[in-house]
Order: sequence, then structure tokens, then C-alpha cells
Amino acid sequence: MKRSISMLLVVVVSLALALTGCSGEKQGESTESQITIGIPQDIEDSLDPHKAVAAGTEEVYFNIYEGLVKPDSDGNLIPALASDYTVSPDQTTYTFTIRDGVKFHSGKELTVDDVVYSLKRCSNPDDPVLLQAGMTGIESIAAADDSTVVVTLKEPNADFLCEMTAAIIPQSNEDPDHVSDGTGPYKFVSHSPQESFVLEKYDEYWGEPAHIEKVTLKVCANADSLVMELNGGSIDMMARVTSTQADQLSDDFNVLEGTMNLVQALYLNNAAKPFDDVRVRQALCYAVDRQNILDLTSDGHGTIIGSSMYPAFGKYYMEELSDYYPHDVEKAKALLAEAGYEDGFTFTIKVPSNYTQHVEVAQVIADQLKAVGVDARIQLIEWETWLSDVYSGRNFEGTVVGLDASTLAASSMLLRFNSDNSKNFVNYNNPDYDAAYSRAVSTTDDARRTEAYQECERILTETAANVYVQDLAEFVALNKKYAGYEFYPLYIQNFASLYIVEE
Amino acid sequence: MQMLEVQDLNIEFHDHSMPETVVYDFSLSMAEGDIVGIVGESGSGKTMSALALCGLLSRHDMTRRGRILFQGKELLTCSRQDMRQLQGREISIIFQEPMTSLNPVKTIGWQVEEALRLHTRMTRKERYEKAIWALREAELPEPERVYGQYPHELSGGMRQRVMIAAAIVCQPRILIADEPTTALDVTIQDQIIRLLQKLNKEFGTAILFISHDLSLVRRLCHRVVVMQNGQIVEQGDTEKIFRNPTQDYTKRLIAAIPSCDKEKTEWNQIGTVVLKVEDLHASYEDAGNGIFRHGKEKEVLKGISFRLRQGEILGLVGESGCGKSTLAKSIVGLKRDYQGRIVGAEGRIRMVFQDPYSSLNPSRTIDWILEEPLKLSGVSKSERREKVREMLRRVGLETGIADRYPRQLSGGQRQRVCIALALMSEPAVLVADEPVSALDVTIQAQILKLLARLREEMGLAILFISHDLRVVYEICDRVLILQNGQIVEQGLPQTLYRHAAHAYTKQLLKASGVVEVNI
Amino acid sequence: MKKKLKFNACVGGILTGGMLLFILTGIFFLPYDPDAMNAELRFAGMSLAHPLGCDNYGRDILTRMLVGSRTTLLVALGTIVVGGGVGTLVGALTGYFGGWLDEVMMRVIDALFAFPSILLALVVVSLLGAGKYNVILALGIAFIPSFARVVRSQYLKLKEMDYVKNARIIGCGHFRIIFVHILPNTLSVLVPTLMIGFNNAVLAEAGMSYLGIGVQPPDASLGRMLSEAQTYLFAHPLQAISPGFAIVLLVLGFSLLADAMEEKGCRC
Amino acid sequence: MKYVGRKILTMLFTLLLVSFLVFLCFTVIPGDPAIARLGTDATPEAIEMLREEMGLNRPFLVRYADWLLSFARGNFGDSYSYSMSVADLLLDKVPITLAMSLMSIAMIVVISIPLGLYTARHEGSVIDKLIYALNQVIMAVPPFFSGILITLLFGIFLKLFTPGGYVSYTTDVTGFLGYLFFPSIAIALPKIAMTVKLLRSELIEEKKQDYARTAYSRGNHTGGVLYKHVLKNAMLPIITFLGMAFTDMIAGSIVVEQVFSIPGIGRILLTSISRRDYPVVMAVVVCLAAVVIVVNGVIDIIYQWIDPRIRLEGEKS
Repeated sequence: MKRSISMLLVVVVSLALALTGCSGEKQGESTESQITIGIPQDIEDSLDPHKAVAAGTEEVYFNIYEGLVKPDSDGNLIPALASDYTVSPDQTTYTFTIRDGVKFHSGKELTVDDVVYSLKRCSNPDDPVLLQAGMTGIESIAAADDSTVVVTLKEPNADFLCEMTAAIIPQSNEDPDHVSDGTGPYKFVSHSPQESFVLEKYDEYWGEPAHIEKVTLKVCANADSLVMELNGGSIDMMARVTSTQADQLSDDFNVLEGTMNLVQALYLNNAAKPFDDVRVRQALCYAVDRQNILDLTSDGHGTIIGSSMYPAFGKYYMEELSDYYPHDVEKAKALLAEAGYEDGFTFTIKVPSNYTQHVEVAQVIADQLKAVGVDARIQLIEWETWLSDVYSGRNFEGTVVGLDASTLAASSMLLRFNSDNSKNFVNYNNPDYDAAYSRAVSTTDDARRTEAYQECERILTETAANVYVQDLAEFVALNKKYAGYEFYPLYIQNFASLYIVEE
Repeated sequence: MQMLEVQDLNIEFHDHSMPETVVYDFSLSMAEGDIVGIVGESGSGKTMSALALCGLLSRHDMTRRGRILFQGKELLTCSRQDMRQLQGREISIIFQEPMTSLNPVKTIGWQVEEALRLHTRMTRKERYEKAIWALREAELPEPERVYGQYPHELSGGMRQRVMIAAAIVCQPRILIADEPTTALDVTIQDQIIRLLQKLNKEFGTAILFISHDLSLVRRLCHRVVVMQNGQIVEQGDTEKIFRNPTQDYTKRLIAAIPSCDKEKTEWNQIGTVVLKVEDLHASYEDAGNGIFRHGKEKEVLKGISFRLRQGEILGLVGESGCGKSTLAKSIVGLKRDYQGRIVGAEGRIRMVFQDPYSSLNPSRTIDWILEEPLKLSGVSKSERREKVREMLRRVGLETGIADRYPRQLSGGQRQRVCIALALMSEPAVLVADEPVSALDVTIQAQILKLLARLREEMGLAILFISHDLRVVYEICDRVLILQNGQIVEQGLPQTLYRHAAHAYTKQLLKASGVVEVNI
Repeated sequence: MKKKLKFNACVGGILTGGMLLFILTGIFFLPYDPDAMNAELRFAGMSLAHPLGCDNYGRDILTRMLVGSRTTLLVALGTIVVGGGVGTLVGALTGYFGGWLDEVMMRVIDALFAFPSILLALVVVSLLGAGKYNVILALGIAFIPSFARVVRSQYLKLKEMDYVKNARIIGCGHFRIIFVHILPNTLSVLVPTLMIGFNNAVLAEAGMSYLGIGVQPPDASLGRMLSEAQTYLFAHPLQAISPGFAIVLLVLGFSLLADAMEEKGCRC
Repeated sequence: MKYVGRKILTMLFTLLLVSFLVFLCFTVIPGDPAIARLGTDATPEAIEMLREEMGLNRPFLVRYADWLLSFARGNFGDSYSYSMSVADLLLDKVPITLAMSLMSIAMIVVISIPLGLYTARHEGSVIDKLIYALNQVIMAVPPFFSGILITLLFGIFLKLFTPGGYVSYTTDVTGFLGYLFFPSIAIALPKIAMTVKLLRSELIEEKKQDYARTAYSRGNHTGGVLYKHVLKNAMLPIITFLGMAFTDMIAGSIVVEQVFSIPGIGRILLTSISRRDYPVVMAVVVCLAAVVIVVNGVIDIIYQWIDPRIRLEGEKS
């Protein structure tokens, strides 16, 4: 009996060894250069770039699809499929010259018809699913000749060029949901849900080609096992790891630090009691110790901000607002007392449970608010519930999330605070702000526009629209075998710049 | 030389911190062809002794002082290997419960052949033939068919025959039968006894027959050993002991056997009719409830009619499956879907069950159990206590047991509590379903006396259901014989027992050995 | 056998007693505020002031354990009260009455049983939001089928006992029979089942915390602490060891006790 | 035959009930699949249009009936979030979870039966006590944590596998099985402990039965009694337990798949619940329930095969 048990163990263990031995050998075999990159969520969107909505999808599609222009790593728009463009003095007519010799992954030549088709496709107000948010003010899209496209606007829009990053896809593709055909440095190979999304270098790319032949995006939905997977060697790169995760990485990794480019804040429902009182909101701003939040959640990394704008926006960003509300418990208490809440109050912070960084910050804020007698209860909800309840339904008191920008136009951060904007989920209602904003968008003068936008930011800060916290620090874990990672001020991952370090 | 020689066997259990001796200085000797009986009540150590003889007790439990010699071989100290060589080949045993003593998931043939597989080098075919032979010897009909069947497909009697077949398949020198007939109906009991006698005669197999039933022992055994509390009280030739017992205990045992010899005073039927059963038909639905399932209905009562008068004890005799339990259930109201009429004593019928172990709620005290009927009728607490005490005294129990749990009482005490419970709500009719068959003979006699006294004192009418003709003779004023759901014969016991008209009654009387005196 | 039984009962009793004492201490005395954060004490090691060190927010782990084990106990007890209560009721009624009620209820129980319990928990949590009371509800519902089945089989067996028949003859109503006469007799089986259920609830709570649908931060529970700590498993294993150990001890103590009780139940 | 028919009818009824319950649940929980699909940039018009397109604006019962009808025709519908049919999505994932479950079951059977027999036979020995203690401890560790410990031990320290290095069965079958071996251990471990404990106590219990005494009386040695007589009887409750364990394992695989980053059915289920991808959720849950019910049906059959008593009842009714 004893013997049979030990025999059994021997068999089991040797079987295990044999199996793992096999799998170990297999990995070393491939000769082509490749990299495995972890992504926190699966790419669930359609392969149609115009239907893609998730930020995680768009940052990957950046490598597959291109627009007439595209952002570089400083956030400036550079010509892409358009080799050149001109803007009329009244800023209503944009003329794009289509780049010569660009080929889609399918081998088809890029034509002016494809451009017109694509732009019309995503600016058609009758198809709200495909409609891109900024494309509403277009008067006409037309091909002037074989290599020129003219886009006319109803009224001047200084930020319009940002919308021209919209992906160009061939008119001939009948099933864009399932067939990917772009012009980017990488082409789509396969997608296995919840498992992997595989890209391959596109050899006939018009610009500087990518370095690595094959990019495998592996879904690592479980943030907790991430460190083990990185250290174990099954992923070579992972963006947006936390500082604690970065601390635990082995010597095989370089940790690159950047910022996440978003505005993390305790967003308050300005229409709900007691946050309809500006003094209460200001009190909360005083009560929160931002440096302490950074210390507790990310070892002090991150950029403290004071309004709905983050540093990557350059000239629009106002650093001086970041310490507008220094940590001051007494002042907070006084303001609360003034507003009639000397005994404090209770409210609920709804946080999407899948965003660890927001959950952590919410916990710290809740702890800090205790000092001024405010009892903040945290309620974790699923992202989809957040979308329907908090974002669409505006049914919340406070929520901690980070809002990012799809383009580097100031409007992408500030538009939503207009009192009648459909995305104004915090119900911010301030005529001064509305006025300042409309001043900004109506002017064609850059300096005056910048000034008006800054006015908007200042109003948000002074009226304490939300309790602004920080632009989170971003850490990228990259195996030392690779280099060339570039940070973008937008939600973008550029795989083409990555290369393998020669030993 | 004797075939089996046991000297000073002592059995101790070491379960608890203090060793507990269950058998003291047991000695016995048996020759070829002997049939020896061991009688005693529960707890007398008779089964333990038997198990010790065939090596089924752990040796750890037996002190080394005594000896068990089988054909000169010392069984207490021999190697286990040697012991196993004897088991099933030279020494076989059959048990009381044929229902559980066979492996439910193996075929009969496999189990009968097992001893052959273990002890002989027979081929498969030889084994098959031998097994069929054994089954035939055990008088099983169609042995070839039985061979492939499973235990649950057989009746209790047939299973006991299978046990016997498996025990004799190697033609052992000695067969130990531990209460082999207790769980069986009288007619089957009789057949098994005859089978054992036949085997003894044919093969000269010695039989050690263990039973609590003295009348069976008397019919079968040459010699008898009487045990009490782990000790041998008396042993000797059967007839001698039954005629002239020397020890008090033996005398008491024999006296406790209900006798059918004495004359009974005739019952005068003057009491008012308290229960009238008219043309009762009932069927039994087996295994099936629910939406998609329907059980098959089987008629078990086919037109029963009788009357029960105040102060009368009416005996109802029949074997298992004759419908007596269904009848009892219908009368007390546990079964309502019958046709026919049951009139009288509505709500004033109570019941005493066969098994005093299961008829008292094990998680409640005697107090609580007895107070329950009073609680339902809203009697005050102090009054309840008083009534319970009074009733305990009445059924011959100390009032001190009131705060005990059923498991702390002996079987006889429990049955008294059951009777007390039935009487708490002052019923007119008491249905007693085999109230004494699970009890030892001496206790049985006491309970019977109690019932008779209660009938006198309270004018109770009792429907006494039993399979034991002797008990019925002892206590009942009138007897109904039930077969297959019909009353085949009825009358006063003294006339019925002596001048039975119906063949079934005769068969019953014969099987239970009651009428032998009168044949 | 006997000896082992006692050994089980002893060790189980000591472990369970120790944990209960620990939890009880937490009700009357907490060394620190369990939620107070302190940036200087992040990942502080063991010290006299903080015997089990501090977690990633600089909160005292011992204090959080005191509070967390209380929550865990509450969740586990609540689960067996909800699951055991409803399960017992359903099992008792279906087992006792049988018939179409039994058939319909058992189908529902089957359906519930075939439903992955995690899914059930997810649904309840999505519906009502997370939080300890909803965790209790979610686990409670998920635990109903197993209790109902155990109790039902007991009732199927016990309703045939003569004392039940006797109770009917003396005129007890069905509900009195079900709850006063039969129920106490199911305890020998029900109590060990409940204790095992308690253990499963402790483990399930940990599993739910792992999936992020358990107790809400900043509330502590052993499972939540354990799953929070695994993020720092490499750098700060201390944070995982204490709650992990506490769960093992709590469950171990209970299962040893359950074993001892089951043995004893068989005996009498 | 009639018995089997009735059994199948009951199973279908249960399945219907399950599907109705799930459908009901996902109608009442918050979260809108249309919003989930469109994200933060969605306009109310777009959401409304998509809702109409997805048929979400129809009454509950109509949607359920619709789903039921197409399900009965074998059409599971299209996933909301993935642009592929549910059937394709699941066909890809089923082998993963199935392979893992089968491996775990195999481990349970192969390891726990010999251990159960050994401990029952050597009741009270040192090894018996050791195994008992080990069992108790294993059962006291939360499943996800034992998964993490296994990853740490075999993956990080012993380097027997790469944590998170799941290989698809389409590319490398041995690698695939090799990787799944470890999560299978994590799933099987607590079940093994329970099975050993249960088998041991069942064997000891059955060993006390009258028929075991009969077997001894025929000259069997302890091993003979255990293997030839007692084991088959003791297996009956074990089989029931394994059936229930299987249900548990499916639920447990959700957690284990998460720990080991395996893109199996559990992962799909979790994400589609949070994405409110109802067609996928419905298909997964109904299929899981069907598997559970079928497994229990198979258990019934095995039970009948082992226990002749049930066989007869089945024929009778």
C-alpha cells in the first residue's frame, strides 16, 4: 500500500516535470523578434476603429489605424496620411493633401475616396453609434482632386484638427467589424477573447517601420497576480503598474515613470445636497491633504493638480491652482459650520471597483474627511453600473475617478462643465463658466482663447466644482531586453518605437 | 476428545477508561453432531461468547486466562492466518439480521462462493456447482435463478437461507447460529429450525444455537446453557432443565414463557361497543409522490369488520404483510384514505408501538413527553406535573425518572412510558401494535400484566396486535386471525387454539409449536 | 478513536475559544483606530507598538485583525443564520409534507444548486451593492440548497419514526410536530452541517473579497485583508501572514469541533 | 425507459427554471448593456438607438420567450461586447475549463481513493493522523490563497511553470496541459482532502456493518473485506459527493482561473457579467447548469450500476 502511494507520487511528479519541461523548451524556439505586453482589460470592442470606445482599445488601435494627422510623443499633431494641410484664415476650411504611396494592410492603395468615406462615416449625425463626438460641426467633406480633401466647417473651431486623427479605413472593406484593415505600423493578426490580441509588423508601412516583428497583447485581468507574471517571465511589458507593484519587480525590469494624463478627483454631484453649497465643496477641498494621499497610495509619486487640467496640456495648464486649497482642517470646519453643517454630514462615494488606484485614493479621502466630521462611506460598484448610474444617471453624491482627454484640445477637458452639456455628470451649473467657455470657443485668437480657457479653470477651482487630487504617476515595467518606450500625453501606446536591446 | 472445548473465557471491552467485563468464565464443550443452545436475555453475553468462538472479536478484548480449543487447536493464541483458515471452512456463523448481514451490492452467488474462493482451489465451474448445491441444500427454490440475484430481491426468510447456504458451502464442522430466526415470521421460523435439524442430521454438523426464545431452544437443542449478566447460570440436557430448573433465574425464565396450557376464564361480552370497524378496505401506495411519479396501489385490507367492546382485549394475529399495521394506522387515524367505516371513540384512541426505542422522542425528557397531550388541551403547569407523576406511578415507574431522557431507560421502562403516554389523555381504546415483541421474556410478562391490570382499572378496550400466539393466548379475550388482509378465523382463544378450523390457523399454531401438546 | 475524538474536541475548542476570545477583545478594546492612516508607518514591521506591523496605509494590522475577525464572524454567522434558517425551513416542510410541494421546492433547490454560487453572489451584489450585509444575503442564498437537502433527508427519515406518529395520534398539529417534535432530533446532524457551513462561509467570504465583491473598504474582514495583502506578497509578506493564519485557525478549530460533534452524534 | 424519460423531463424543467432565474436576475440588476458598449462618449440618442437595436426596450417576458425559442433552436445569439457569436466564443473556451476540470477529477480519484483506503485500514496509525491533520489544514485554506501559494511554490521557487504563462491548446497541447496541471492541483486539493476524509469515515462506518462481519466470518483478511466488500458500498456516498464537488469545482474554477490567468469559461463569465453581456451570461450559465444536471444524471446511472437496490426501484416506478 505504502509502495503504491509513493509510486503514485513519483508518477504524478514526473508527469508534471515532463509536461512543464516540454512547455519550457517551446518558448525558446521562435526566432522572430517578439514582445508580450500585458493589458489590464480585454479588447472587447469591434475591430471597427470608429466603433471603438474603450480607452484601452484606442491606445492599441493607434498602432493599427491612422488618421490624416496623428499626435507625436509631445502631443503635437503631425501629418500622417495627409502629407500636408492648410487652414483657411477664417478657420472654417481645412484642405488636406493625401500622402502618396500609402497602402492598407490588405495591399490596397489609399485613395481620396477612402478618406472622404471614412470622414463621412464617422461624422454622420444619423448614425449615433459611429458618430465621433467632435465631428458635429461639419458643413461638407469633399474630394477636390485625386489627392486633396476639403473639409468645411459651419463655424470656426480651433480644436477641429484634433478630430482629424479619426481613423481612415478603406471603402472596400465590407465587414469592418471583423476584418481589420488599417495603415498603421502594425497589422492585426488574431484575437482570442480574454486571452490575447496579436499584432504583426506591417512591412510596407509608409513611415519609419516598427522594430519588433510580433506584438502579443496578453490579457492580465488580475492585478494581484501581475507581479508574479512579470517576474515569472510571461509578460515583457506592462504599462500603468502601481508603485507597489513596481517595487516588487525583479532586476530584470526597468521601471519607467511618467504620468497617466488624467484628472483624478473626488467628483461631487453639484446638484445634490449638501454639495449644492459652494462652502461645503470648498470645505472638502481644504479637508483633503493631497500630499498625504500621494504618500499613502504611491510613495509620493504623482502631480497634485487643482483644476480640470493636467500638465501635459502645456499652456492651458495652470500650476498655480494646485495649492489653491492648502490642507487646513480648521478652515474646513469653519466653512462647514458657516454652511450649517457644524456636526458634519454623511455621504457616499461610489467608486468603480476595477480601478484600484481610485479605490485606494477614495479610502484615504474618506479617512481624511473624518477629521472635519464628514463621514464618507465608500461603495464599490462595477464599472458598468458606474457608467449607467453615476455617469448617465447622475445618481450619486461623490465619486472618485480619473477623467482623461481624447485629444489635447482644452475643450476635451472643459466642455463637460457647461451647465447644459450632456456629459456634465457632476451637474456643474455656473453662468460665469458658461460665458467664459463660449468666449473661448468663439475666438480665433490663440492668446485670447488660452486666457478664456484659463478663466474657466480658475472658476472651477474657485467654486470648488470638485475636489481635485492629482494626475497619477504612471509606471511602465519593461523587461531590460527591450527599450524605446515613449510616453504620450494622451492615452496611447506606441509599439513601433520599442526595440530589442542587443546583448 | 470434544470437538470444541471452551474454558474460562473472559471478555472485556476497553472502550472506556475502566475495562468492562461482558463475559465471565464461560466454559462449554461440544462434540460432533451436538446441538447446544445458549439462552439468555439481552445483555447476558451470549452473542459475545459466540463471536469470540468464531474469532470475530478482537483478541485484545479477551483475557488470556481462558482457552478455546477447536479440535485440539488453541484459537486464542494461534496466528491470525491459522484462524482465517478455519473461519468459513470449519467454523461458520449465521446472524440474526439476514437483511443486513448480506452485502447489498454483490450477487447471492458471489457471496455464497466466497468461502470456496478463499479456502479451495476450485475452478469457476466447480464453485458454481457447489454454490448451487448449497443453495439447494438450504431449500431455496430455483437456486440457479437466486444465484444471480441481489439480496434485496429476496424475502427475509430466503435471505436467511442464503446465509445458511453460504455458511455450509464448505461443509463446516460447526455452525454457530446467532438468533437466526428472531427477525422472521413464525412459519418461516419453523422452516429454518427444521432446516437446521436436517443439516445436523445429514452432515453431522454441530450447531451452537443462540436464542432468547426458550420454546425454540427446547424444540431444537440437545443441551442448553442459560446465561445471565455474562455468566453461565445453569447448563445441562434441555428437557432436564426445562422440567427441573435448579436456579432461580432459570425458573423465572421458564415461568415467563406465556403458556397456552392453562384454562382461561370465559369473557362475558356485556360491555358497550366502543369501536366498530365495518368492511374496511385500504390500499398501500408504494414509493411515489410528486408530479411525474405515481406509485402502484396494492390492496392490503380487503373488507375487515369487527367490534371492540369496553374492557375487552381483542387479539389480532397475523404474519408480516398481512395488513395488521395498516389496520392499526387506519384505526388511530394515521391513514385516512380507506373505504369502509370506523366508528366510535373518535379522538379517544391511542396507540402503543412495537419499538419502545423509536416511539419516544429521544431529545425530550420523559416529563416533557408525557405532558405533551396535556399541553395540547391547555392544562396548567402544576396540574400537568401532578398528573404525570400519578400516571408514572400507575404504570409502575418511579416518579424520579421524569426528568430523564428515553435513552437513559431500559426497554421495559420505555414501554411503560409509552403506555403511560397513551393513557395520559384517558383514551377509550388502546391499539397495541406488537407491544412486547421487542422485549425480553421476563419484561414481556411484566408488561402483559400491566396491560391486564390497566384494563381492569380503567375499563380500557385494547386491540392487541401480535404475531406471538402464546402472548395472545395469555392476554386476549378474543382472537382474530388475519391473513392477506382478511380475517380468516375468529373466536375465543381457548376454543380457537384447540379446535382451529382454518388451515392457516392450524399452520400458524403448528409453526409456533403451541399445539404440539395437543396434537 | 476515542482518544483522537477528545484530542479533536480539545484542540478545536482551544482554537475556537482562542479566536472567540480574540474577537471579544476587539469589541471592548482596540489599540488604535482601525481605519486611521499614517504615511510614516507604511509597511512598518513588527514592533512593540505594532505587534503585527502595519499595512500599506500605515494602519495597525493587529487592530484591523481584531475588527476584521469580528466582521468575518458576523458574515459567517449571518450566512448560516440566513442559509441555515431558510434551508432548514424549506427542508423541514418539503421533507415532512412531501407531495407536490416537495416536488416543486426541490426543483427550485436543484435549480439554485445548479447555479454557480459565485454567480449568485455576483447577482446579489450587483443588485444590492456590496457590503457585509449583502455578502451575508448572497452567501446565505447560495447556501440554502445544501442545508435544505440535509434537513429534508433527516425529515424524510424521522417523520416515519413512531414518536412522530404518536404525536399525531395525541393530536399535535403539523407545525408543532415539525418544529417541536422533530427539529430537536435533527440537531445531531444539523449542527455539524451548520459548523461546516460556517467554515465554508468564512472561505467563501475570502473568495468574494478576492473577486472584489466582498466587504467594502475601509471595513476590514479577514478575507478582505488577505486579498488586499496579496498585492504586496513579495515585498511585505507579513501583511498576508496574519489574516491568512487567522482564517486557517478559525476554520481549523471549527472543523475539528464539527468532527468531534459528528462522532458524538453518531454515538448516541 | 419511462423512468429515464421522466428523469429527463425533470432535468429540462430544472434547466428552464435556471434560465428563467438568470434572465430575471439580469433584468433587475443595474447596468445597461447599451451604455456599457458605448462608454463615456455616448450620447443619449446613440444609447437609445442601440437599445432599440438590441431589443432591450421590449417587455421582459417577450425577450425571455425570444431567447428561449432561439436557444431551443440551438442559437445562442451574438455577444454584445465581442463582435462574434456566443457559440464561437464559448467553443473556444470550453476545452480549457473542461480540461482543467477533468484533470482535477482525475487527481481526486487517483489520489484520494488509495489514501482513503490506506487511512481506513491503518486507522489510528501515525500516518493516518498525519493525513488527517493535513486534510484539516488544507480544507482551512481559502482556495484563492492556496492557488497563490501553489504559484509561489511551483512557479516562482521551483520554476516548474511560468506564472501567467498560459499556452493555448491550439498552439501547443503539452504546454497547455502542463500549465493547467497546477491550477488543477489548486482546484483538486481541497476536494481531495474532503474525499479522503469522507471515504475514510465511510469505510470505517461500513466496516462495522453486519455484512462486513459476515465477510470476516468466512475467513477474509482485513484487506479482502475492505477491497472486496466494503469499498463498493462506501463508494456510494463518495459518488454523490463527487457529483456535488463537480458543481463546486465549476464555481471554484472561476476563482482559480482568475488566480492563474486562464482565459476559461469562468473568466468569460465574470467579464460578461460585468460587461452586462447577457447573451454570453445566459449561454454560460445555462450550459454550466446543464453540465451540472447531466453530471448528476450520470451519477445516478453510476449509482444504479453500483447499487442494485436502486436499479430495481428504477424499474419498478
